[in-house]
Parts: sequence; C-alpha cells; structure tokens
Amino acid sequence: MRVFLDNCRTTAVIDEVVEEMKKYLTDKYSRPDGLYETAQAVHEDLEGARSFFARSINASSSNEIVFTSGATESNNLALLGVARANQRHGNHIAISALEHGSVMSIVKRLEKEGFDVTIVPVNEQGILDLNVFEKSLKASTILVSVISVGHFVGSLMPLKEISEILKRQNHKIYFHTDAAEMYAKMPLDVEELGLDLVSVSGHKFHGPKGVGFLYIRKGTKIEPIMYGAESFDRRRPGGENVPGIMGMKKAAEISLKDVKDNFSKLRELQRYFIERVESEIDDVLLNGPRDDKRSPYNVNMSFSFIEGEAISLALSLEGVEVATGSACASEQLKPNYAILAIGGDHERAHGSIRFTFSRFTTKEEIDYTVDKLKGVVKWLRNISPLSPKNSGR
Amino acid sequence: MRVFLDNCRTTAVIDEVVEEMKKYLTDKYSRPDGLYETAQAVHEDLEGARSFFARSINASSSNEIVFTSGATESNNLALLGVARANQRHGNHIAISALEHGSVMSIVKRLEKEGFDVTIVPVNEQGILDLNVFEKSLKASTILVSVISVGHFVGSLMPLKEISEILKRQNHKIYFHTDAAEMYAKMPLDVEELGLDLVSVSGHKFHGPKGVGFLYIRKGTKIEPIMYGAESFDRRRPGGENVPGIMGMKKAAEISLKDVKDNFSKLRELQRYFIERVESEIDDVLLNGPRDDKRSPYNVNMSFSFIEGEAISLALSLEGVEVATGSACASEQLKPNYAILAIGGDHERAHGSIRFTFSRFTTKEEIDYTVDKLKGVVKWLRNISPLSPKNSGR
Amino acid sequence: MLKYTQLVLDHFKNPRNLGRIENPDAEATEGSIACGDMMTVYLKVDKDRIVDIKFESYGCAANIATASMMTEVVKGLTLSEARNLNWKDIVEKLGGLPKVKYHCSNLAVDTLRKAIDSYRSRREGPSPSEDGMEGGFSCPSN
Amino acid sequence: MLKYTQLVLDHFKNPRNLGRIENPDAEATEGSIACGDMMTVYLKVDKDRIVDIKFESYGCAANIATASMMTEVVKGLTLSEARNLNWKDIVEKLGGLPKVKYHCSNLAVDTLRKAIDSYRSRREGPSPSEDGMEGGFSCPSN
Ligand SMILES: Cc1ncc(COP(=O)(O)O)c(C=O)c1O
Ligand SMILES: Cc1ncc(COP(=O)(O)O)c(C=O)c1O
Repeated sequence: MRVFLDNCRTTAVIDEVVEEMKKYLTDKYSRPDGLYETAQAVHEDLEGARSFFARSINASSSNEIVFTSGATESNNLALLGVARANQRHGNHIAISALEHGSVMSIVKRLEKEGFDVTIVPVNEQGILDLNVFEKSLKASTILVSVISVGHFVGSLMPLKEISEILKRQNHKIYFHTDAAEMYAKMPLDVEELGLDLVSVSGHKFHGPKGVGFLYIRKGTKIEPIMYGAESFDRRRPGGENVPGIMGMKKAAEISLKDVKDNFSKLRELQRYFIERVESEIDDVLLNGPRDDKRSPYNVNMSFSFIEGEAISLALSLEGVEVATGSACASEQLKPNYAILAIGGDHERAHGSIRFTFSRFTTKEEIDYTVDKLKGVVKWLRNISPLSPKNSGR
Repeated sequence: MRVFLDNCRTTAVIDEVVEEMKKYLTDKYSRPDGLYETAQAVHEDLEGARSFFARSINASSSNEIVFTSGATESNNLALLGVARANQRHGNHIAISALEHGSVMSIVKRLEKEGFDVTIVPVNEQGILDLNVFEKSLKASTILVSVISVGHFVGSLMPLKEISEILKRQNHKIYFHTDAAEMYAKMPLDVEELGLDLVSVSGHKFHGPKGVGFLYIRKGTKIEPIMYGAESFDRRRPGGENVPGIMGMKKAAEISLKDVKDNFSKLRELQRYFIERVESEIDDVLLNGPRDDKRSPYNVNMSFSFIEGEAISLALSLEGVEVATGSACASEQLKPNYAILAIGGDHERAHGSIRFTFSRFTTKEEIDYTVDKLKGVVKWLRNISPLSPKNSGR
Repeated sequence: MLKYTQLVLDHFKNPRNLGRIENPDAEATEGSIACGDMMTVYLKVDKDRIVDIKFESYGCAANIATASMMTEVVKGLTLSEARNLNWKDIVEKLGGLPKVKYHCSNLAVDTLRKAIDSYRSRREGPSPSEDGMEGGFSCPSN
Repeated sequence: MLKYTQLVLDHFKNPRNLGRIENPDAEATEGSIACGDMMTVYLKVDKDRIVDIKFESYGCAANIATASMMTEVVKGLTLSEARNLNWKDIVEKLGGLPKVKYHCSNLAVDTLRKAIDSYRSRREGPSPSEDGMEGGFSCPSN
C-alpha cells in the first residue's frame, strides 16, 4: 500500500487534468500569438483561464493574473519586483519567521541589495505575533510578505488582521502572501484579506509541476525579473506554458467546486489522526496550533527520543511517505527552522514528522499510517539510548 | 487540410512525449527531494535526463545543465546572470543584430544597469559580420551572445569562427548562444563550437511548452535571477518540472536519433519549396542566405506589392499557418527588425512570410502550401494599387 | 493573434466594390508603402451624390475589410454626408476591430475624404478645409 | 533524497548487534541530541580482544547502519586492530554512503574508540593519546 502524506511538497495529478493537458500538447498546440485561427482559439482559452483564476480569488480584473513557472518564481517576482521598483519610497521589508525557504533566500538577496529586512517572530503555535509585527513597521516599510499557511507546522496566518494593520499606516505598504498551501484548499479572497500580491503553484493542488501564477493588484509598482520579446507578457515573458496553465485551471476547478466540504472532511480526518496518535503513542508533541487555527491539510508531530529521518525512512519502507524536520534529512544538516521558530529545541526538530493530506486522503490511509507509525516508533525507541524505557528494560 | 508551417514559433508534441509526461504526472509524481523511494526514483530519472542533455551537446558534466522554464528564461539567466556576476571585469557586451526579442530586451535592461552594449550588424544574408564583430570587442568585453540560427531569416551563424576570435583575445569573454532553433534540429557540440552558455527550449522540437535548459560551462561566473529554498538547485530554484523535463528528454531522443538524416531530408524539401515558389511566382525575394548557410527548417520570402498579414491570414483560411514580418502583424506595428537588419526596406518586411518546417513536414504539405500561396498572392496583387500588373490590366 | 470578427473576415475574403473605375470623377491614394498600409479610392459622382465607388488596397486584412465596408456605407450618400463619416462608424459596422487596427479605419475614411476633396477642388477650387478632424495620417508606430 | 545502498537499508532494517550488554567491560556514548546523532557502544573484552559488542542508536538510518556494520567488523578483533579502524572502511563495506552522511561513520568509529580508550584507561590509566586522528566530534552543520 502506498500512502502519500507529503502533499505539501507536491501532489498527484488528476486524470482529468492530464486529459486537459493532452489536448493542449497535441491538438491545440498553437501558441496564442500566432496569426491564424488555431492560435486565436488558444489565445481565447488562455485568457479564459486568466479570468477564471482572477474570479477564483475575487480579483477585479483578469489582467491581474500573471502566469509563472511556480510559486518560487511568483515569490521572486513579487518580492524582488516590488522591492526593486519601490526603492525610492523606502527600503524596509517585513516577513514572518515561517516563510518558505524561497522567500528566506529572496530577502537575503535583497539585503545584499541594500534592503533592510525584519523577520517577525511567531508564537509557540506558529502564528505571527501581531504586536511585534505592528511595531516592526517603519516609515520606510514598502513590503510585507507573510505565508498563508505555515507550510511546516500548518498554522493559519492572520492575514486579515495584518492587512488591517497595514491599512492603518500612513503610507502604502504592499502586502504579499505565499498561498501555495492555501489556494484551492480553502477560500481565498484578495478583497476580504486586503492582499496586493498572491503566489500560487499548480502542483500543490493536483495540477502539473512547473506552472503557477502571481496575482498582482492593479496599480502595483513592480518590475520584472525577466525580459522578453514584445509578443510576450511584459511582466513575465516567454512562450506561455499553455498545457500547464490549462491543466492547472482544470485542477483548480475540481478543487474549488467543493472546497468547503473538503475542508470539513479533512478537518475530521485530521482530528481523528491526531487523536489516535496522541492516545496510542507516548511522548508525542503536536507542532503548531490545534483546531481552527490549523490548516486541516497538515499534521506535524515530534516523537521524543528518536530521529525523524529514521522514522520517515522506516515509514517509507511500509509505503507511507512523509517529511521530517530533522537535520539529518536536509542537505545542509540543519534542523527545521520552523520548529525552532515556534520555540522548539533541536531534538524536537530532529524528531518531527510532517504528515500532509490531500483531498484524496482517506480514513483507511490514516489508519494504516497510524498503525505503521506505532510500530516504527516503538522499534526506534527500543534501540535508542535516550529512551527512558530502555533504562527500565 | 491543416499545414502548420510556423514550427519556429512552436511545435506539436509527439504522442510518445505525451505518454512519457503522463507517467510523471500521475504515477511518478513524487518530487525528487522527498526522503522516500518513489522520490529517489524520480531523482534518478531527473539526473538521468540531466546527463542525457549534457551528452547531447558534448558537455563534460551533467552538472552543467540547469533546467529552466524555456529559452526566454535561459537567455535571461545567461545574460543577466553572467553580466551581473562579472561586472568588475568589464561592462561591455556584444550581440548580433538578429538576436531573439528576449535577448534584445535583456540587453536594454542591462544598459539601464550601466552596461555598454554593441549590436553587431549582419550582412545582407543575415550572417554576422566577423570583421566588425572582432573590432567591436574591447578590453571591457565580458560577454558575447549570438543566436545559433537567425530565427526569422534562417541564417546559420558562424559560431565556430566567433569562438576562435574570442579565444584570440587576451581575456576571458563568455560566449552564449540562443540555440532554440538549433538544438535537436542539427548537431550542436559545445566543445567544437567553444560555447560557454547555450539556451534551449523544449517546445521547439516537439517537446512541451514551459520547459528548457541552459548549459553553463563549469567555472562560469554567473548569478541567479531567482532565489529559492535550500532543497532546490541554487542556480535555478523551484520545484522541478519533472513531467516537462522528462517529456523534453523524450522529444530530444526522438529528434537526435536521426538528426542528420532529417537535416538532409528537410534540405531537399526546402530546395524544392524555394524552387517552386521562385519559378511559379513573380517578384519574390528570398530573405536570408541560400543553401549551406541557411537552416533547412526555414524559408522566408517577401512578396512584392502585397502585405504579409493579409497573405498569412488568407493562407490560414486555407489551413496553412505561417508567420510574417509585417508591421501590421505585430502588436507594436513595427516592421520585422531582422529584415531591416539584412538591409531590407519596410516594404520588404511588410511583405515577408516565414515558413518554418519540422521533422514531420511532408512534400504533400509543401505542394499544398505552394498551390495555395500562388492563389493568395495572385488575388492580393490583383487588388493592390501597387501592382504593376494592375496598371496594365 | 489579432481577433477579427466574422464580418471582418467576410469583407476580407469577399471585398465589396473592389477594383478601379475607368475615368473616375475623382480618385485618391492615402497611406504609404513604408507603413504597410495604402489605399486608392475611385469615385463616380452624380449631382453631388456618390453613385459608384471602388477601391484598391495594399494592406492587412483590416485594411481591406474597412475599405470594403466604407464603400458599402457611402455608396449613394451625398458628398457631404460621406465626408462626415467617422472611422468609428466603420469599426462599429464591422462589429469591432482589434485596437491596434483602428488606424486602418482611419485610413479608409481619410482616403475617401481626400477623394471627395479632390473632386470638389477640381470643381470649385480648394475648400476652406472641412478637413483636419482626425488629423493627418502617419505610420501608427512612429 | 538520500540515496542509500541496499546493504545500508538492510543494516537499517535489521541492525546486527543491537541492544546493550549488561555489565559491559566498557561502554561509551558519543554525539549529541542537539546534533540529532548519538550512539552508545558496549564492549566485552577478553585477552585484549573484542568478544562481544552491542550498540544503541539515536539517529538517522545511516547512523544505525554504520553502527551495525562497525560492530560486525570489529567483533573478534584485538583492541588495537579495532582502534585502527577507519571511517572509510565502514563506508566502503556498506557500498558507499551519501556524502552528507559520512559523519555518521565517523561517529560510529569515534564511539568505538572512546569505548576502547575507556576500557584501557580503566585498566592502565590514560593512554598517551592514540586519539586525535579524526579530530573531535561536533555537529557537522556548525
Ligand atoms: C531563437 C528563440 N529564442 C527564444 C525563444 C523563446 O523561447 P521560449 O518560448 O521557450 O521562452 C524563441 C521562441 O519564441 C526563439 O525562437
Ligand atoms: C509555501 C510554499 N511556497 C513555495 C513553494 C515552491 O513552489 P514551486 O515548487 O511551485 O516553486 C512551496 C513548495 O515547495 C511551498 O510549499
């Protein structure tokens, strides 16, 4: 049995999405800028997709959607683009401590370019500290970037509260969110949340890899990170990835149709999963918030006395695929920064396992996972010199 | 009958490529950085693809291949990346007058960043003037970018001669070529041609849109244009477009297997096409070189007294899809710069039609095209106030 | 691509009033080869009314279609009525044009006016300029 | 992901000489919880020869596998032979390890040496340091 619980890293593509892509790979392969009718048809489909995505987040115009190669590129375009274009208004940028690694790398780059970056801490639940956040704002602040959902610990960020704080400032501060773990998984309304820029990635909701989009509110001053031929979108040039975009649209359509029902279903599964683990395994710690403050797609737990790479490898030998925050699982041998950011120590990071669900996750899979997890944890604790049980053996 | 002769803009994806992509969309959907075996399998396939592409251009190491979202991004990474990273060695860049629009836009941007750009003219065949080129080099030259094949007029650029000139200089000058119209269509050897950077796009040889690569010779000083999480390639971060990359690999395998035979076959078709048009239609002008100096995938002709947008639209109503250099066909209402660069006037640009072939182009398609073309040209000339025939009617 | 309406395509494929008039009462050519857009209009006028009109076109599909539509519209009008024709009227009649093609409808109207003016000035000497409403024509990209 | 050989996976799934020895002749713990890598080695020594060895591990799969392989290799060796064991020997025996995991084999060897040294120093007093070849152990990322 294969149980894929690493859906926050990527997801399987739905068959209908594959079919849709196939159409644009083989039959409707014309590029939208051709002069002939088949190109015109593709152009219309592409603009239809743009307007679909605009409506899906309650954007006011389809022109506010720019297609990219994924959330990493969207984040780069948003942060590098807005920061560089607004330098004369100020050089300060604030982000949360739980941003995706791409945002972390981007702001490091911006620091080298002379920007002043504040990383605003989160509380022990992984939720942005609004007081510290508000105090961190300066007259020179031009941009704020806060991830929609802490991608490691599942915390839902107070986007609305943040934008209210931003609106109270005396000058314009652009507000970006990396919504890779939110879009098509829960409702997202740019008006309600007061967002200026939103990054989305297709492969996080059963669409294809290598495609995403960036919402850019009309009037946003932004400069491109790439330059292209005049027949391309000036904000993001290059031959449009039509099959990818159309596939992403199909995936979003499918996901958004029952997004609320699915949210509730996963909330139930999540509760069940946490309950079973907490009642059947000792010395576990839930990382991140509980209940309403948590994305229903994410469970993250630390298992004391044992190490996450070993846990995840042992689980994978049983067909269960997960992620871990252990240093040993990272190329850089660094413990997961999200666990440290919520006040966890290195051991807690090393022992953390992230289980991330998708709309297709079932109770059977959850049961199978918990059963296997119990065995794996027991076995690894058995051989660990740290286990209190070992002392008493 | 649909005859697609705009294969330099994009191409239809081969069924086997679609099948290959499907595998990575549905079954092998894991991302290569997962900790589990399915991810490891994808990782190996991806590295297999990287090493395939390296071998396909005689690169010395698979690590010299960086996957991108297409040739536009590859061009941006190459030019912005090398220019910015080598600023302290000099600020001069030389390109040809026939570069793709993306390169033209990139160097405009670089000029704004303080770089000094020379656009080296081409002769009336569209071939770089090597004398002027050599003289344009300065002590401050750090980068040269010359397109492999003039994408509008089909001229094969003297890449080898250029790299010999570069080797004669007293300091290192990086040599980039945009090989979107060469790779998988004719042999390309980075050692033989002395190339440091090569841009490639998947959708130009029956692979998918939205994927490409950049060859970066080991030791090249280059900085990224995007920044990403530590689990990604530092030179080009973001979740890898595995289905796209694997599809592009399949397309390249198919194309490279008989690349020389196909080259000869198309050379024949091209000769036949040009001969028929020149003998059956008056007042036509071949744009770009003849025979060996021309890519066999490209024919470009100007039809006097009539305008290209009308020609191409009329052809498309007969199912024949082509491109034109007419100002009326461009959003900017500017005549094609390639025709002007080879010394043509505006009328010649406005009357130019580009027919670009693929490995699947047949003699029947060529015959059909010429037949239709004759009718269209005759009809449009008939209604044109410029036609000498009209005067004598 | 440039999105043309079915009607534009129809006028492109089957232009009305195409060709030239031998011994026209007036004719005029506007546009330039360099711009890629040129048009000749021939008029037959009877009692200040356009009784026949034909055109030739060097230009894009929109150029041909707008010329065709223009000739349909003005045939039978008085010279003054015809001279008051606006480029927007033609665009509307065609069910719209891509924005970058508006200049084509301009060209059609300009050529017509020039022909009318030349007819009048041959009859009456130069008029005190009804012209200039839309300004002269120049390559739209320059 | 980290690519492990089949042999590594086998030693991970079925570690040899796992557990502890009651009343060992020597034992030593190396590594740290903070680093996510820790190991305890228990020795039984007879006539300067390792007659039994067991280990416990807190760490990743490579940690467990290298410890397991190390115990297999040194069982039956003299203390001096065992103390000359190099981390590369273990990596080789396992058919290779991902580079970022080399430190795990280091840890296995270091823990073994520490156990041997503690055995010797209990018998003979502190030795004039056969140690230091590989340097001390510290979190590899720091
Ligand atoms: C020579 C050349 N370079 C670059 C490109 C851009 O390629 P892509 O669509 O992969 O960005 C094209 C095609 O548009 C091209 O023909
Ligand atoms: C929150 C978040 N942002 C960005 C990314 C990067 O997305 P992509 O793979 O589309 O570049 C990911 C996934 O890796 C993510 O989870």
